[in-house]
Amino acid sequence: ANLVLYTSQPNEDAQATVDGFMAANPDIKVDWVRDGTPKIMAKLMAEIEAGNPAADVLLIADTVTMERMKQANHLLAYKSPEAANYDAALYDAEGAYYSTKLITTGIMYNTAAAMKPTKWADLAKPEAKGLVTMPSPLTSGAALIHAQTLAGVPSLGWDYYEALQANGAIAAGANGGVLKAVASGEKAYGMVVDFMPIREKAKGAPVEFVFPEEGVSAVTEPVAILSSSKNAEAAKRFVDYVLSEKGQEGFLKLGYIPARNGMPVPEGFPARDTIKVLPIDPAAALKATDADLKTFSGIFGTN
Amino acid sequence: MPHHLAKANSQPRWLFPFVVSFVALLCVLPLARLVAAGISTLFSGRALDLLEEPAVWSAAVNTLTTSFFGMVAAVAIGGLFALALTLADVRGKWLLSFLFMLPTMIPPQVQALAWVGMSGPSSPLLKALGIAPPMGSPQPLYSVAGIALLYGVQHAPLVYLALRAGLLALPRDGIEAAKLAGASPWRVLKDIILPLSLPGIIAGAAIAFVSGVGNFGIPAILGLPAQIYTLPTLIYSRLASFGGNTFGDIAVLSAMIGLMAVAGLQIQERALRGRDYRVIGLSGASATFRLGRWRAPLEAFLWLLLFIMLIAPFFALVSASLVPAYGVVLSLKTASLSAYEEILFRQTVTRTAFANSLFLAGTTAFGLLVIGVLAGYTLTRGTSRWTGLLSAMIEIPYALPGIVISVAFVLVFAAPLPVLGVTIYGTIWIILAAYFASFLAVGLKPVVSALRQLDPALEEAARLSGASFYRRLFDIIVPLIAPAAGVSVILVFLISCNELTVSALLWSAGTQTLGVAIYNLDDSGSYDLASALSVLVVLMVVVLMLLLELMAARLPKGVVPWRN
Amino acid sequence: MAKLILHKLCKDYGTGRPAVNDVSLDIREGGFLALLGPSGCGKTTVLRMIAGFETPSDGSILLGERVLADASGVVPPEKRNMAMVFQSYALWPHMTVAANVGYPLKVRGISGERYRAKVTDALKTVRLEAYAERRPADLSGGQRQRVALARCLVTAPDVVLLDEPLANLDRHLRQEMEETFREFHARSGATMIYVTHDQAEAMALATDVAVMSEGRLLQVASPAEIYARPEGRLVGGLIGQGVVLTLAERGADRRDLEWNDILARLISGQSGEPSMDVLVRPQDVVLGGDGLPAEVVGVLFEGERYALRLKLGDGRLLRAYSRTACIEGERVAVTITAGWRL
Amino acid sequence: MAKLILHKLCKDYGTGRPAVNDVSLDIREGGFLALLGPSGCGKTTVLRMIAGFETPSDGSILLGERVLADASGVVPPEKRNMAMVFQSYALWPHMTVAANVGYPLKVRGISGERYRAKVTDALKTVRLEAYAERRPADLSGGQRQRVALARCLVTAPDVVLLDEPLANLDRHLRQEMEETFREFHARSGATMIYVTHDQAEAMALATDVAVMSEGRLLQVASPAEIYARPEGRLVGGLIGQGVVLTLAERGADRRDLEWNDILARLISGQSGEPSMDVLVRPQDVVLGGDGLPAEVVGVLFEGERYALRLKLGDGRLLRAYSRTACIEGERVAVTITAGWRL
Ligand SMILES: Nc1ncnc2c1ncn2[C@@H]1O[C@H](COP(=O)(O)OP(=O)(O)OP(=O)(O)O)[C@@H](O)[C@H]1O
Ligand SMILES: Nc1ncnc2c1ncn2[C@@H]1O[C@H](COP(=O)(O)OP(=O)(O)OP(=O)(O)O)[C@@H](O)[C@H]1O
Ligand SMILES: [Mg+2]
Ligand SMILES: [Mg+2]
Repeated sequence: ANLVLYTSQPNEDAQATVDGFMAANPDIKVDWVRDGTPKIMAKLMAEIEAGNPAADVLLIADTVTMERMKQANHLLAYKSPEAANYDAALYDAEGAYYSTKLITTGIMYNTAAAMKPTKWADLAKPEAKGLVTMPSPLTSGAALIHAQTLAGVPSLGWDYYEALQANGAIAAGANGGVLKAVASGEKAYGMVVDFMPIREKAKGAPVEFVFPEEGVSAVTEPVAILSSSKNAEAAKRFVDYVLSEKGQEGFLKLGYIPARNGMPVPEGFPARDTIKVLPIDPAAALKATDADLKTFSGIFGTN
Repeated sequence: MPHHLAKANSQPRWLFPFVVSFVALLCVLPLARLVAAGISTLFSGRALDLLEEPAVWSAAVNTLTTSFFGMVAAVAIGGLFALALTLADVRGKWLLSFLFMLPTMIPPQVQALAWVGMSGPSSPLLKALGIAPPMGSPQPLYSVAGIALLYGVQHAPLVYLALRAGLLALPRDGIEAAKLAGASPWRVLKDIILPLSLPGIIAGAAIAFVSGVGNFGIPAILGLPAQIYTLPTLIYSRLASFGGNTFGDIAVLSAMIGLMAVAGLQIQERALRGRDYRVIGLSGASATFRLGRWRAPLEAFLWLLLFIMLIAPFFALVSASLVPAYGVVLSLKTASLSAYEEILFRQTVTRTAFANSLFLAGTTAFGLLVIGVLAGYTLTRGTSRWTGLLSAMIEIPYALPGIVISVAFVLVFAAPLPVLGVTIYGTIWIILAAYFASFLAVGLKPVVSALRQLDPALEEAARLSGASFYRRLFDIIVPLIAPAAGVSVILVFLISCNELTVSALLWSAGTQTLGVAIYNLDDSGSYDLASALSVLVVLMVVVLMLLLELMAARLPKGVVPWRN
Repeated sequence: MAKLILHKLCKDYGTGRPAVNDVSLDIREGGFLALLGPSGCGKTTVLRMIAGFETPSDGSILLGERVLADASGVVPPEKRNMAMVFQSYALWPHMTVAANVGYPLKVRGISGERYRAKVTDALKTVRLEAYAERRPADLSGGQRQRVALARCLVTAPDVVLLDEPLANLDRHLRQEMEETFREFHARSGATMIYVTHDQAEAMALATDVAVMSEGRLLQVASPAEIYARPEGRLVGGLIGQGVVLTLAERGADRRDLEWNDILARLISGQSGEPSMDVLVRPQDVVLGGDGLPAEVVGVLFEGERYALRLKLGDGRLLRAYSRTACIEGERVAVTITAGWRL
Repeated sequence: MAKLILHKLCKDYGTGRPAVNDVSLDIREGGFLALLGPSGCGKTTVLRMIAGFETPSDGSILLGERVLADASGVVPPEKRNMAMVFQSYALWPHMTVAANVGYPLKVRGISGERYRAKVTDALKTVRLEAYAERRPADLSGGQRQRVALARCLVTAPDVVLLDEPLANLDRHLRQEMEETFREFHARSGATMIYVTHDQAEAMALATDVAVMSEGRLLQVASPAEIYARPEGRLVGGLIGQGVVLTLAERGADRRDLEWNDILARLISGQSGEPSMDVLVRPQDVVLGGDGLPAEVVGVLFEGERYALRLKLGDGRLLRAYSRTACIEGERVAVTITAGWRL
């Protein structure tokens, strides 16, 4: 049977990744299914519940979700030889999942906006009153990790979110919605994942992206093998491939920051070492998820 | 020959069991499986916890209010169009009713975005008029009223279609008798036309209400910024944080939606109970009202509505497909057709998606016509006490958000089928099955209301002519309810053609649908491609409708809803 | 073809009053039964039970040996080989006139030349050849009724049910159609049941006449018999245009009364005496000569003659015919040549 | 109330043959016009134009000074204050019988006690008090027709249009309803137009009778006049049950012919001679005595009498009545007491 990949990467990216892998491993055929993280997870969980999961490999947004899968024993521990080239914080010590790239969340703004923000705190200033939008952690995995990350920064914390709320910021939908709101000029500022505004800017959209001074949060699009996989060997080769230099170059070409050490950054990004990535512990984050969501909802009045 | 004796039932013996098992297999079984999956939650304290969450209740209340007022708006708009285009001497009926089909074809999220764009700070229209609100000003559409309004816009064509068939069956002489009794056109409308077309109005209202209950795209875009959750968006956000309780949670939330649907059905039954709509001695002639000096204003109003509902969002869609990136102002310089090029010639998925969706929509539409006629016949002519339960079972899947249906279908069909040993999971057939379950209610409603209006003597005459059940079904019943059957086919086709949430979880490599393709493009930031594909879908529907127009002469009278 | 037997037939629509109540009736093979009765007495309901559209609440229907309906079940209408003209016509609005008429043939698998010939024939009998391609909605009331007629007679049914099939036709067509029924009946030997309000029609066509009232069957007899010897006040009042006089019984032993019998009882009635009902038909009330004096209280021109209402000295009303005009208030002398004790 | 004038009225449904063709007719204030004619001749169409449901293709309709319809436009039906019994009844299936009947009152703003009283009254006249809460679908054909009647008579319309209002009623109800019409007419003074196939009904009720055929108006006259002096073959054949004999003209100058005139022409007809049409009604054909020999070729029992068809020696057919039964094939002698030259 073909190797089945469930991924939340955008279409073209998923196709490129699969194409790259198949070129490197002509004996393996890959079927892939692409959808937003919540949907792909719903599908997978339903399959697991029905006792017949179709996926072999997962390549989805964040480590917190992977951690949850791991704790439910759905993931296969595999020690990839490529792990050596990665920062230990970027993969699970038991080998259940490996980060493949860095997708940071920073600030985008419409070029027509009066203020040019440089740090997170700027969004709480009076100039930005009523002009800020951000994705909701309830809809977007990246947004949840972002909130959990900023909440852990002493200078920001949940107080920062309270200040934003008081300043008329809204939290809704996913990153795409933020991009549209800012690009169309409905809002001036948004918290958003890096690659979207950078790509759009290149296409001529009136937007800018900044990596705020305090640092950015990152999701790392980890890859993992399902413990139920009947294609474990091929799956392992897939994991090795995405972690390999070749695979990482592929991500680079698509406009993502590779997770592997010693790789360059894509065009439009500042140098890798100038980007300050704020740390997060997946296991702790997972444990705190419910409480954090409650806190967030408490502040923004969502549920 | 005493063995010939049967109960005086006018239907073959297999019919009721067939309908019941169809409904049981496709509607009841998946939902039961979902409940079973969440059963531990249901019986642990978790269900109670869930019901104690104020968020759940406010979502339930929001769902009810938005769907209710959305239904009111849809009935108002759709009813106005149906009355004006079937009964009044409005000019340009053909074009008006042709175009009025199309708003359903614009995906809800696109419709919502277009409206936000139209009325927000970046609105080209408002900018041109110099009354665009400043950046960051509150968006009035981000409210319960806004959601309800868009439900109204999105679902008005459904009401129009459901009502139209009923209006066509109105007895002309009944209207004439009322006129001669001295009733002004307004009173005739109120006392005769509306009550007589009540089955159609209620069918349309029910479709509109239930569509609102299950809608995800509009509250996602208009509700979330204002922290207004409805049950579908709540379910969706629960799915986002997938945990051990998720199935239980969505089972509980789905049950709430199911209860709403059943309650709606009860109200509907109550409204229709004890009344008789059988048109005695159906004449086949239809009535018209001369509007006189009201005609021009009414026409202008209809066109204005159509402009707001269809033309403006469609232009938003077209312009989004022509600019290279979101937020770029469309001008001759920035416009490019590269998105179409990409979609048509480079993306192979487009072709697959068109083929899949056409296959799915066509098969569902015609399959459900057959089943809808059979089930409708059972429900209206049958004497069984179980018909009420049966129609509730049919109603619920349509009311549930597509994602719940698809989770339920994955639960049932992910494992190989017993006995056969093959699995339909991962093939197009599972999507088809889910469509059958989801849209049965839509296909059924117009047919049921048409059957309610039918004079039973017409069928009796056929029976006495010796026509067996199948004969009279084909020769008498189906042609007589042809307008409703046409409506049913077109409704189901339109809805399943750009359906998203059911197929979202059920598709796999090679079985993408148009809805999935558009969503995926949009979700991954290629708005231009998504818009281009949406435009192409609308154009495809227009082409299909024109083809239908060409065949219209060979179809029974009234089947094609934009012809009079 | 066989005898059609209704046995203790009842039908209750659940309105409290049964629409048909304990009707037992044998219609002999190839019989032509006219069913008479006031509006709402259950005639249509009886036909509908025979056709199989309604299940009897009680009783049974047999066609020869074959049970069509009883407590255990019913034969569905499509298996009964009957034909019917519906009171509301029940034409199919989506079919042309020709297709309406030809449908029973089509169902029986007749097609091609034979089909066309039969349809044309049927349309010719009802004088609608020119309307074959019209839709029912574009026809006049009488034309619709004729289409229903043609559809009913196009096949060879065992039983033909006619529910006021000529109500909307003019006299000429009516006569023609009566002729058609007679021929059809003679040719096909079908059992025919004919509901009508027109007694002349019923008498002229039927071999048997049944009279119903309020769901019950009152009398079944041949036309001449039922006209000459009606049983009971109800039938007597219903058949013909007569009036019913209440006269002293006083040992009358014959049912046929003559002028002397009547006269004797007319002039010397005492209250308290046992009385009897006597039916007097207008054609038996002769004006002129030396009869009883009476006053003309109503005159209706009927074309052929005048229908008079007369008041006798003691206030009793009579009906009579006159070839010449009378004026209201005129005084005349009347003789009653015959009466029938009910 | 005022005179109703139809002026050169035409209606073409686009079928090639006009349904109504150049009909001009004055109906005097408070007149009661019976409209007779074969099925499909355009009677309903005339009523529908008067009511305002159809726009005349040509011609105009006036009520007194008021133009109801002409080339420039039409007054909508709701402004005409007319009432109609539809041939198809046109009851509203979603309303009860009482609500159907009361609707014209409701529209006129009558409510409360007065409404109830009027509705109950109207239902009583048609003998449907007990059915007030039923739906039309649960009524018999005749009951439906009576609801339509009650609805028509419940208000005080200027013009009442009746399209075969009694076709489905039995003789007794019919007579009662005729009485009701007469009363209503006398009380309200409304102009009434009455379409019927029953000539006795038409003659008994109407002050004027109009005869139509194939869309054209053939003759308008009082009932007695039109019966006694019909104009032309068509009217002659339509009114009454007579037969039309073609006799040699041979210098006949009077239109009333007697036995001698007829006899002379009956026995010595030569082909080639100019001929005339003579209407002979069955009541003028007397059996017995020393008349011409004839053979009985048809006998129909009609209850009151037998309707005979007779064949004269030269093959001509006659109709006659007989109080006693005859047998087919019997030879009789006939005298024709009167004939009318058409
Ligand atoms: N809507 C229509 N379209 C075309 N032809 C019609 C229409 N309505 C009636 N006709 C034709 O017009 C002629 C007159 O019809 P109308 O209904 O006036 O007849 P009528 O005198 O009332 O007959 P009847 O006694 O049978 O009711 C008929 O030949 C009929 O076929
Ligand atoms: N569907 C029904 N539900 C309830 N009552 C009914 C129904 N159909 C008929 N009836 C009642 O049953 C009685 C008999 O009706 P039926 O139609 O048999 O009368 P009928 O003799 O045909 O009268 P008509 O001469 O007026 O057509 C009537 O009183 C009628 O009101
Ligand atoms: Mg009847
Ligand atoms: Mg007519």
